[in-house]
Amino acid sequence: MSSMKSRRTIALAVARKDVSIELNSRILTNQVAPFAAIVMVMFAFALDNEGILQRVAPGLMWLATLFSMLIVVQRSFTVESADGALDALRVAGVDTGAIFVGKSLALMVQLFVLEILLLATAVVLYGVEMTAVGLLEAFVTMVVATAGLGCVGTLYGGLAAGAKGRETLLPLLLLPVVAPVLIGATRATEAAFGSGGTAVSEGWPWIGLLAVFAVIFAVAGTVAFGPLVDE
Amino acid sequence: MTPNSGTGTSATRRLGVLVIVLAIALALFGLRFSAEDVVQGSTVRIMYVHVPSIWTAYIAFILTAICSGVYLSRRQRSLAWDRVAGASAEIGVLFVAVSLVTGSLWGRLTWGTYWVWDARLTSTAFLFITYVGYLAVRRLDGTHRQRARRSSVMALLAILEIPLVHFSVNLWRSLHQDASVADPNAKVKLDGLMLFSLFLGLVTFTLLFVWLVLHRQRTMLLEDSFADRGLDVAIAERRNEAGAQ
Amino acid sequence: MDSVIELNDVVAVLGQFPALAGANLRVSRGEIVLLQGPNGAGKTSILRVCAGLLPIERGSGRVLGIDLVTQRDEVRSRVGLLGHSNGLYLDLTVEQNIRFWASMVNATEEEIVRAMSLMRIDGRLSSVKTARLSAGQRRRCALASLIVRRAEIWLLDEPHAGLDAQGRDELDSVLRHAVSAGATIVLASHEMERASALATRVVTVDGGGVQ
Amino acid sequence: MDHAAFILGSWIGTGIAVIAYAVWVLRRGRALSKHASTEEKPWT
Repeated sequence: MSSMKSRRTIALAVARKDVSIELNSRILTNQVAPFAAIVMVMFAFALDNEGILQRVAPGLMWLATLFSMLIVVQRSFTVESADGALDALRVAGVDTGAIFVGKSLALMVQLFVLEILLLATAVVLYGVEMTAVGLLEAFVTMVVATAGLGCVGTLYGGLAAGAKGRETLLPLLLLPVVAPVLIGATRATEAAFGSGGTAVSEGWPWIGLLAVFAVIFAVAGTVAFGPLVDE
Repeated sequence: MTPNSGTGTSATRRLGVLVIVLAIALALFGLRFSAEDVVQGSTVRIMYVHVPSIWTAYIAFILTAICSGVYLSRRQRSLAWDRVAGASAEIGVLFVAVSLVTGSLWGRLTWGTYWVWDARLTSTAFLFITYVGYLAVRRLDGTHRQRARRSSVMALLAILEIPLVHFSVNLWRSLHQDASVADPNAKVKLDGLMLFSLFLGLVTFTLLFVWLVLHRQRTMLLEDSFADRGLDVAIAERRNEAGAQ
Repeated sequence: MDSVIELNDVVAVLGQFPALAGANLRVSRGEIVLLQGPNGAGKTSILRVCAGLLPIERGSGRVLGIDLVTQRDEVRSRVGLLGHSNGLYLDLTVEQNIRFWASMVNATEEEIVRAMSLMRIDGRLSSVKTARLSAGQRRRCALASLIVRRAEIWLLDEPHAGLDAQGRDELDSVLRHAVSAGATIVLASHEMERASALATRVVTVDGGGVQ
Repeated sequence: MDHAAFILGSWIGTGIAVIAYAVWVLRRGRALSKHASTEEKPWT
């Protein structure tokens, strides 16, 4: 009988596997990141005003993150279903909660890289200026928001993976759920950027909201992921 | 109506007649007998359909969550719970849509605009989209049990998600009190007859909801058992394949 | 009789199609059972039901004494299924794939090395992405990951497909070795000659049932 | 009056939506139960 390792070991192995896949295939750096960057440029075309761009930079940055996230989540489950690997994991009786945690961690790492890039783009293209405390706050916001996004993305991505007609379902299910993250992360980043004269200190309560979101969906995902991906 | 036709029984027929009578009474009280509001004037008459429809939607989604929870928690999982959950959610979506439309008509009269980024409106819109998503999940292909398990989990996730969205939208709006439009939450002062009309509306819509759920849930049972019956035929055909070779 | 697999009148559905329309099967410990029959007869579905992957719609079944209807999850960790797809991550190298599967169970370094050399995917092949492998090489890779997982029951769907003559011989000796070590094997194959030489019993599947 | 149009519009709109849905459910139930046996209709 094949004895299963602890949840933690399995989750870390799954996360390491997903990161290795990204390192081998470079989809994030070669396709998703350029997409996110071009979205930021397109926003500049659409708004066509440097003052406004500076003011709304945080919102645009997080919108670009959410759109890119849809692609990354789908990619994360395409690699599972391409050769029946998720099926194989389930047949092997691997704990679905551990798979959820592992895939969420890997998704968080990828999203975080993407957000660093988007933050840099905002600074360069939109002329955002930050204090040292603001930079720290932006960093904390990204960490906490990414934790929530990674969990929700994996949870709903698992449901939307596989059978036909499900890919188009992902945005419909995912975007309403991440509304609190968009609101919270945008406000916190506004405080960090000082957009519209907001003080840095105004951002911390929003980070609290993001933390609550992350915790709720981390717990819910660990429980609900199994029944959702199971056939 | 001939007996035993369709999804009706004598009980639902009596309930249906009651709902029709109540609806007529509601129209009379709401549109004719009740007075106009001091502040809002005649526009308050929209309230008698608007408030009961959002009320019904909340009841519907609560029922969906309860039935989904019961479905998942029972050892012997009965699809009947899942069908009631699905019927209830479908009707809930209908009533949220109704309340969004009547609400924006009301808003056009009182605030001069169809939509304001008020916390209640915004989170109601999210409620609507969330349950449209739930219904889409119900339509994914698979067996009845797969559908039931997936959609029950989705319904419980929605229960987690909705307060969170509501809370964050509230927080978002509390920082942006816009003085340019009238306060969307301005209290309507209700006199006795207006209160009665509103109460009548709530009762009528709730009974209407019960009637709709009963019928819809039975149609779903028929849909399910027809799919199963198709399976019996298919099984017989499948067995014959062996002899034909 | 020590039955490790027991299917009673099992109906299993793919969408609305009854892939199994009342299948009965009994397999004892240590057997190598060959399922044979035309394409679309239900061989794959029988294997997937036994693996706990395809739910039983009607009827009942037990694997290793565990109920397939109520305790599907517990069945899963004790069987190994090699389906039409290999369950590999195409963007990972051969060695990364095997090591990933090894990390799912307590496989030792020695077991990993042995499984890879047994399936001849060590050496130069080990650092190639599985997306670039031939069908036969991928098959060997999937079998190696199955060996690493140490399943009690091996469910193999067309295991010989895509393998060259040498690969087939090696596969047969791997299977015999697994059985002598206590495993039970059910395989579906078109390679009648080879497979029936290997099998201890041949079962004909047709029309979603066992004839 | 403008107000009357909005008020009646919301009442009639609500009525049409609910009635259309109810009719759809009833007709579908009627059509399906025509071919259903009594065992398939536990409420009868």
